[in-house]
Amino acid sequence: MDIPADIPGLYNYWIVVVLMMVGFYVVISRTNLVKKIVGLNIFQTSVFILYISMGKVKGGTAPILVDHPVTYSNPLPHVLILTAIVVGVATTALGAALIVRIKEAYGTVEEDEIQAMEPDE
Amino acid sequence: MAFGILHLRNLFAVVMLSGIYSLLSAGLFVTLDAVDVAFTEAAVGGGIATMLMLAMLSLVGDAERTREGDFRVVPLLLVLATGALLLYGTLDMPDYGDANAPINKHVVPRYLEESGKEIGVPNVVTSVLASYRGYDTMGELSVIFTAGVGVLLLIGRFRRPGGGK
Amino acid sequence: MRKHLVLRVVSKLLMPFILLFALYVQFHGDFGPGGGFQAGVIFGSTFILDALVYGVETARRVARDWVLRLFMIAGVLIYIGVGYVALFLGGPFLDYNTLSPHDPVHGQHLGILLVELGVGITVAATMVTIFFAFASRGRG
Amino acid sequence: MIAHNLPALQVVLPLIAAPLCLLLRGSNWPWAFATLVSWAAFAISAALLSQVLDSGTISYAMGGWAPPWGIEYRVDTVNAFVLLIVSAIGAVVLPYARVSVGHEIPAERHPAFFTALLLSLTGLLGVTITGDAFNLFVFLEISSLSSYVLIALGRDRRALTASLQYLIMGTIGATFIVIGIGLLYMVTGTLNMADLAARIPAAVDSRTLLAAFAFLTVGTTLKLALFPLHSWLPNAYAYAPSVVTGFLAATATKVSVYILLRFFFTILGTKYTFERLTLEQLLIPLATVAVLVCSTVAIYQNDVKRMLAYSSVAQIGYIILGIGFVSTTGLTAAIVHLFNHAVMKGGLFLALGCVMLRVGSVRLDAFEGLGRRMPLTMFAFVLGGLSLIGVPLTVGFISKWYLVLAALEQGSWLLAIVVLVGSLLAVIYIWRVVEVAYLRPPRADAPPVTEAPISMLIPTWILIGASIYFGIDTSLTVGIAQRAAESLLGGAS
Repeated sequence: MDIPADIPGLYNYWIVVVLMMVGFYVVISRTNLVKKIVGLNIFQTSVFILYISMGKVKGGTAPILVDHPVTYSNPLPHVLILTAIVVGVATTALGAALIVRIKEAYGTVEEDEIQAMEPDE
Repeated sequence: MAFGILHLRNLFAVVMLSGIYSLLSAGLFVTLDAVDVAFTEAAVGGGIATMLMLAMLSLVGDAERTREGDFRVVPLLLVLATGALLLYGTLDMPDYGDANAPINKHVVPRYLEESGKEIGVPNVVTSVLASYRGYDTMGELSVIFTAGVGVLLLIGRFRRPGGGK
Repeated sequence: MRKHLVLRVVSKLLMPFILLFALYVQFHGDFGPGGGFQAGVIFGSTFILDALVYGVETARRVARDWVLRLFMIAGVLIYIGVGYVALFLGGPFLDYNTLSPHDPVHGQHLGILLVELGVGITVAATMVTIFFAFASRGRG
Repeated sequence: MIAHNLPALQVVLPLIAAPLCLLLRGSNWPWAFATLVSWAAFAISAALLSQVLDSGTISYAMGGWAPPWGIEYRVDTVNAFVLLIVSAIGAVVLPYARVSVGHEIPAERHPAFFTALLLSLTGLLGVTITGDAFNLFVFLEISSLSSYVLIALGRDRRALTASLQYLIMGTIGATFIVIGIGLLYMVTGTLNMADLAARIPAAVDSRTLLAAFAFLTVGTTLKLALFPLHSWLPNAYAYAPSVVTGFLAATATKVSVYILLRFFFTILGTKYTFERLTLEQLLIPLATVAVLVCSTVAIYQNDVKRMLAYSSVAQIGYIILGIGFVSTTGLTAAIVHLFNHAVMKGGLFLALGCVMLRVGSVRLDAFEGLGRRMPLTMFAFVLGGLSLIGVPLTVGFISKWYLVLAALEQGSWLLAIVVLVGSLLAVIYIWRVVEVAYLRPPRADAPPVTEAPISMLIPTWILIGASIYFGIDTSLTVGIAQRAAESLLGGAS
């Protein structure tokens, strides 16, 4: 495998990385639990874009077979991401349910306020 | 878009923006030839997830408390380190769209060439999803089922046993 | 929402079409984009729309809790069941070729169809269940 | 036919049982059904282990598609042993669950509770048995999602925040693992583990591989709560229902350790992980700090469940230390400690569950005078504690013995001393409980307390008994661990 001489060939990945890091930052820096979940969503969606970018083939078309030979993009990442999207929404649903319960129990969804209410052992 | 989420305090707007973010990425998926994924992302990320978040917001209120000194150094450094690592990793990645990248050379050709004969379904994504890697999809379904059971356990309504059907 | 006549009429008109589209997506997944998962989401969204327009309690009368739970379970059982059937027919788990011993391609078709059906059913039921759980919370 | 399909049945039996369990009514039926299934899973894993020991690695192609196109289940000595640990703990914990869950969870939620427990078992077994990197992620999520739910069901409201914190950390960990798997896929074009292992040597110079490696490392260490990333674990274990703590403490982190072993040794290979990147130079210091710091923190806890949770983080330190030695002895110590820690910690948490049932609290002052009033429970706790310390004739001693041997093999006196200091710290925190339970009289106003019911005592004593038995007769566990260690080191080239 050669080291690519043309950096522009990678720009797509770089954008993804930036998006991913914004999501990640939201997750670990915010104290509002709702925002944390949203950040998690962005983080995951960006990972999806990373996977799908991998599978793109220049000049390719969607991997639905037709009679005349053409180039297809790689279907395997698509399959993986379909699965991952579902996993992501499942996690979101659970997180949201937990937040609702937390709000009911504490009256707030701010992490630091909750911590102030529960003096640690 | 994503930066907006970082700064907005109104959670309603944040959730809407993240929904739009999902829809935009769905558009991106179409340009990347991943029509199936785009369809799902639009329906799930833009639709269901947003709706769930809104339903949740209606229960927990939508204002994030403003606070001074919002800028945090440690998480930022952590994020920058992770990002730098990923960028470093991208340096040896095959070029975007390169048909000769290992991922397009090893396992996948069999799917593209044989699935027409072995499975007879034109949409390769469907045949990989439901047959070659059908077991993954079963796991995925179980994840959804787990989430359903979990949400029921956490916030669902249960009738007392003996209280009829 | 009782006052919004336009909303009620429009949603009533839309619902059959959404359902129809869901079915199309469900069974057309072999040829174009789509499949059980997407169809399930769309199918589920009809009920969610119903709940949004007419209120959750009305929608819950249409889709009873225990019916939803039953469907949630049924979908998973269909998928895993196909796997077990393949097992009993002598193949490895989930081997659709065994479903139709003389014509493997036909077996594959059948397997994919059933499996996608299972996915669709569970996804739709789960989505609606989750939404109802959220929407009814705080209303007693 | 059944013998042939054991690898699939190991996972799909509890998987199909989960939705069926939700159909059952009342609380005794779901419990009985789940218990039966867990015993069946245990029988299957025992059969698998003996098959593997007799005839070597088993490969099973899901859907009849040959790997790397389809998903493969691959059972070798290492994961057969982990499967046995997980299913054995499941089989012991479930009988215990009837009374304990009846006490801690509202009755109308029992079917769903046992469904979630079965799903968690399925997920853990699925992660362990699979030979496909992405399939691993899917089953990891089944087990994680169900454990978030199970933890949140604790009666204290802090269980909710603990669960959400675990959810966020766990999802970050899982997403990191997905990124890592994606990058591996990018470099090699395959997701099958054996195929990956064969194709990675061609790409060792790739910077993408390095990034993949880093993400996998961070992701798995988050999941297994290695020292700086352990913050979710103590709360999660402390506030979860007793049964859940017993089950997860004994299994979940063990499976994460297995993921680490699988990625480092089988997929990336010892040459890459340890010779080229010298990961041990990172693992050993972290493990040392984990042992020392978390054992010390454990001493200052007033909630005994939390104390044991911190002790778990320290024990994970021992396991990682064993891995860090990258020698047969070190790995043997790590793998045998997977088993040993599972039985003793499981036993200890179950004993705490008995106290919770009768006294209603596991804070330290609730233990006053319990030595007389719940003699069997407390005696089990003492034996488990001795094992945690590493007293001879217990399993804890065996693990530490091999760890010290491995340290000395490499001429590292310092690390051998760390292991001993860790034991001394364990003496202190166990003694605090013993002192309160045996030497202090019960408070005058304390309500009368009786011994825990027999259905909870028996599982507790099975685990505690195992931690004594396998401390005396080590041929089985150490033998298997040694073979597993050799296969990990030998299989990677």
